[in-house]
Amino acid sequence: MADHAASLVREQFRTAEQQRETETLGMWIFLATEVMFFGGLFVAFTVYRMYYPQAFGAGSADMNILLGSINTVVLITSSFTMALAVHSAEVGNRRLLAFLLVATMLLGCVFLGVKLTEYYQHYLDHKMPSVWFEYAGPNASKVQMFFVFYFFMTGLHALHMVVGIGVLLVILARTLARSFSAEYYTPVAMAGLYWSFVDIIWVFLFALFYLQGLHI
Amino acid sequence: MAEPVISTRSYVFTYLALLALTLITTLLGYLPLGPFSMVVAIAIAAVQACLIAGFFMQGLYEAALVRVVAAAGVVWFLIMATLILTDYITRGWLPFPGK
Amino acid sequence: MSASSVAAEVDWLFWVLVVVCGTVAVAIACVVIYSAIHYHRRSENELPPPSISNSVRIETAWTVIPFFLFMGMFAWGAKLYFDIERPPDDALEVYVVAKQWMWKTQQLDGAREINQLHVPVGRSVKLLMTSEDVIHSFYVPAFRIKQDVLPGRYTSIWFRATQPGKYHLFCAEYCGTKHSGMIGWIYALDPQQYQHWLQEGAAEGSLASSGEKLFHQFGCANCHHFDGHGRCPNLQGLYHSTVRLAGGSTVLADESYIRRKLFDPRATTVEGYDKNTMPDFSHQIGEDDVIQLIAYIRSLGPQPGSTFPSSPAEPPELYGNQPGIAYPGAPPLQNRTPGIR
Amino acid sequence: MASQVLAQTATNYLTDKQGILSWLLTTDHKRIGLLYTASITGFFFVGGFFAVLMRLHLLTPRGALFGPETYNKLFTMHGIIMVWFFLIPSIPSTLGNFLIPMMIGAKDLAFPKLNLASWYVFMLGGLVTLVALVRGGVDTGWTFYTPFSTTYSTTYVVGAALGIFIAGFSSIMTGINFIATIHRMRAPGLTWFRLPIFIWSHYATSLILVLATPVLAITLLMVGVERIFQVGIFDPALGGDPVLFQHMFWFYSHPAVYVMILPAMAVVSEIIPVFSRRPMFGYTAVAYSSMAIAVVGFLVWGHHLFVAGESVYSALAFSFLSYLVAIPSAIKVFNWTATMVKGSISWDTPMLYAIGFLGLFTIGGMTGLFLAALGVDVHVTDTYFVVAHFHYIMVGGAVMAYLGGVHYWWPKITGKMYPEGLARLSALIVFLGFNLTFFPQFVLGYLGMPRRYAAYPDEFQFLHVLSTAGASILGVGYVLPLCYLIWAWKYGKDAGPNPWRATGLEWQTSSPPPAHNFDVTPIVTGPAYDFEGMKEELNLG
Repeated sequence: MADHAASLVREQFRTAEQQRETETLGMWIFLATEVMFFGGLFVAFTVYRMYYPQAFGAGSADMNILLGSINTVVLITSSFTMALAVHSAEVGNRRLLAFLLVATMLLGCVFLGVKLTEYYQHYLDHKMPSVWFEYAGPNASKVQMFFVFYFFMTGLHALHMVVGIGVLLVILARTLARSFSAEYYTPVAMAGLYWSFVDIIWVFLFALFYLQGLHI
Repeated sequence: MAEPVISTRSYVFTYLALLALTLITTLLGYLPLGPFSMVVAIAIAAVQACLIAGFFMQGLYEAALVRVVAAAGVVWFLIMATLILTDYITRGWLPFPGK
Repeated sequence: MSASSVAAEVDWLFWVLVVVCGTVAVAIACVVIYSAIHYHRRSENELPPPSISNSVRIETAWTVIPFFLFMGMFAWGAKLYFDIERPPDDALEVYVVAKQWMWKTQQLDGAREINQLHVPVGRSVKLLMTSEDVIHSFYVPAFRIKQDVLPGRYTSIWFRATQPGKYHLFCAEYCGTKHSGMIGWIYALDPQQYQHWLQEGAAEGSLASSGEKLFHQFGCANCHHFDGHGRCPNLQGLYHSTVRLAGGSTVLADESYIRRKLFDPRATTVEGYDKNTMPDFSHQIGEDDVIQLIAYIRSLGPQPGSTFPSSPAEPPELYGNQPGIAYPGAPPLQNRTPGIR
Repeated sequence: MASQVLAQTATNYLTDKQGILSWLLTTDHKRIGLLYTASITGFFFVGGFFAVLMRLHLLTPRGALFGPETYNKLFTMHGIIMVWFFLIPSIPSTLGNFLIPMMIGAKDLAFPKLNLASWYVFMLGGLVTLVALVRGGVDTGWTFYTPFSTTYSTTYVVGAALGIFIAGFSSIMTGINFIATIHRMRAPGLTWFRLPIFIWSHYATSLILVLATPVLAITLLMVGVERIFQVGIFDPALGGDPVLFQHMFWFYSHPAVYVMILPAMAVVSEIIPVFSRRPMFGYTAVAYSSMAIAVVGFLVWGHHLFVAGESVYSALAFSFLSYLVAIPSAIKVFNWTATMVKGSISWDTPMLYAIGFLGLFTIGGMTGLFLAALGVDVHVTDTYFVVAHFHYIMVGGAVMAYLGGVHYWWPKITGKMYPEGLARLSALIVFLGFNLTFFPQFVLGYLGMPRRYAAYPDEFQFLHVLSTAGASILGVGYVLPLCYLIWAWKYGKDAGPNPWRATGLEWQTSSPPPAHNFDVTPIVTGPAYDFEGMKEELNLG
């Protein structure tokens, strides 16, 4: 078993522990860059939200809170299953790991399905900027701007979800190929970090887009 | 084989807390809090984010350096947000168009 | 002799900076060149005797001394900036509309010019500027002033020419193909010559009279009656008054506000009036027209300090709490408390 | 510094494996460094060619060669290529890539495959940008200001922005790699305060790459979305604010200047102690000042917006912060100077470049103080004064240091010495040509010549002619090293492991180094720039 672990230490590292710590650190730095990536959009959104509170409130009132909160629960659940997947990798339970990875991916697909349903509903409501946008009330161009940010940010988030599902597919394949053990499961942990991070982004998107128009 | 740092129980509690917070923030959204509705929603989202990062992502159990990295991401985002918003908030403090 | 009231001080600061920085730079250069020559390596095996390579005292000195020097530069630069940015109250007002690739200037008394501007020497001139397309920048090197001209909002800058003459006007923000052709002249004339020049140009009619024509042409007069009985507010006395909006907040009726009412009328609603009455003119009206209409509304009687339509008077400083001027159509922030500046 | 000197091994990283695939699929940081070197050299001469055309065009007031459309595309493409495809990757991706693992006693970077991927991503970004260029070019200026870029320009804005967007990921990959490597891969005994300043500066650089580049990516993405879908994000006609774009753009692009200059400072901090045979004066202060520049450098971007329509109070804050960031730069200059005093100073080419850097960077930095002074900035911003200022930093600073570094480490990289006389001559030519090119531009700016003008009033012609004359000299100064360095690789004298008698782990191994840098992991017992060991060596000799 020890030989197996040693063979998994790449040549630039001295020990398996050094390798694991370095890879974890690299992943967290990457997530920090993602914070700044989404951060730019959050700042722009905040500036316009500050200037056009009524218009952005009016746009928010068009959100489907039921689907939005269902999606939040779905994504939090997927994060939970992902965390358990990492846990089962830690204890070396390969069957449970595979099962939880599949569950996580399925929840991710449910999320994307619900999201697409919402997009389709917005399309039918003529609330899709540049494709079909009509708004009769005041401040139409600012309401449109709300929807530009809505589609931009949730779209970018959905893209991250798609990438995440792709990553999990690879992890699943490697799990089934018996690549991971209690000694070496760093890729599972890395995928888990990414997946949970995407969940964090959604929690904020939910707060920004869905919750601001409920009392209007 | 190292013992996992976080027990399944902790994961379950974290999960339940996250679900509870989602319910609370949704219900609070119906209250007419004015400008505070955004503040409350973001504050609850931040708590949720901390729970996910701390437990699901094991951030609380990693080396201090990892926590510094995570904090740096947030701090730099706040730098950007604060200094940009400073411009927008102080516009018009001088009574001449465009100042 | 400098060409504008601020130019002399800008040059002063500039040359003081040249002297201060130059002295330090020359000192560094001397030390480097002296060391390079005097301590030049004589043989390949030479190794200098160890000497101090660390001194908290020295490090502190060359951290703290530059800091105070820099703070001096900062303070002087900032003071000057406020002088450049804050126009005096008695300034002659000129409207500037920039478009690819020309400058259109209009004075209240009528003269409308392309790529040139005639101003009297010794009188402060305040420019209120906007762009019809991309960002431009109004730059008169001899006056040491520059201000970007943005689409969708007004920006302002001022100067007081001190020497008669002909000065370059440049566009300093890259604006497309003929950016380098977007240049013109500022003519600073003796007051008498300026009066003479004004009379020559007066045939065009004042800006306000053009605005009055537009006021009728666009049908504004159908609703905005001057007896106060129209469906819309009486615009007499509007300019620079404080307007009470539906919802309880207030806004100063300056150029930005009037422009916003034309381009995005539903962003704000005057208290007691229907928000859907005012049509949106954004697709029918150019920035030139807006300026003429503003001039007309001004001519109806500026009454600083009065409140519009009618309520307890509030001082115009309240304007300072309106961030909305940053945007066309930006509504004021809801119920902001005054006094946080 | 290190406890042992390695025996010469039979093969080195250049001869270890043969064939084109062994280069294209390499994960060796040294080979990837060379791949980057070849790429950015290509981009440098493409960008330089545009610069030459611009300078020739500006010989006459009406413009000698092109219409304004072409001129606008030239300065845009010059800026885009020089900033994103030469200056940003220049020192970190070439010398940094080559040296960081060697300086910290590691076999490679933490993520070698990511390193290779970053080169491919960089090349893809460059390719996309070049395609946009060949298909008709871009005329927005490298700053992509809205609404011109989103609504009014009719050129290939999206293509160029996409290329930069892609190349940005290579910056991020490099940054992540460096940070993880410097934290986790140091040799036993190599504590933070035993690290060469080169490592400190590259750590600071990586911090900026990682935290700023994503903001550029998202900003360009927003421009792309606004342009493709014609929706409102920055467009004032749809409620947007073009100044917000400028904030977000400069949140990246101002720190990006420090991405260019911090590695240059890194190189100079290695050269000056070695060629003065003195430990770095004020090592701790210099190390911390790198970090201070990286952090405070994030707080000053608003000084690009003093006349752009930001609030006066915001301008006030940014002016103050801009003065703060000047302090650590000043500390570095003073410490470099103090290092030279009472040293044993050689006049070898790397030192000549370092001294040139010192002078030009000082001028560039000090003119930054002019631009940070609000009242003066109003006059000189968006004029040739700014053009001269940032060229003193980026060309006078970063490129001089890059050339100095290339000469300094060329014996290590190739195992061969370059011709010293020719190299000194070209260093002199670069210095003189540079000053003749750009010093007149300070004067032009003060006199009011706006930048990005395809034609200009007659009274500016004399200074423009001087500048063009300087540019032709500068061009010669850049072509010469290209020729003799390549020549030296084949025909130069063998350099030996440590021709400069330098300290530092990279000199403890053979030249060129073996594929894994060190046969035995070195153990570090003393501080950087320790010349005491040389004394024993000399006594023995």
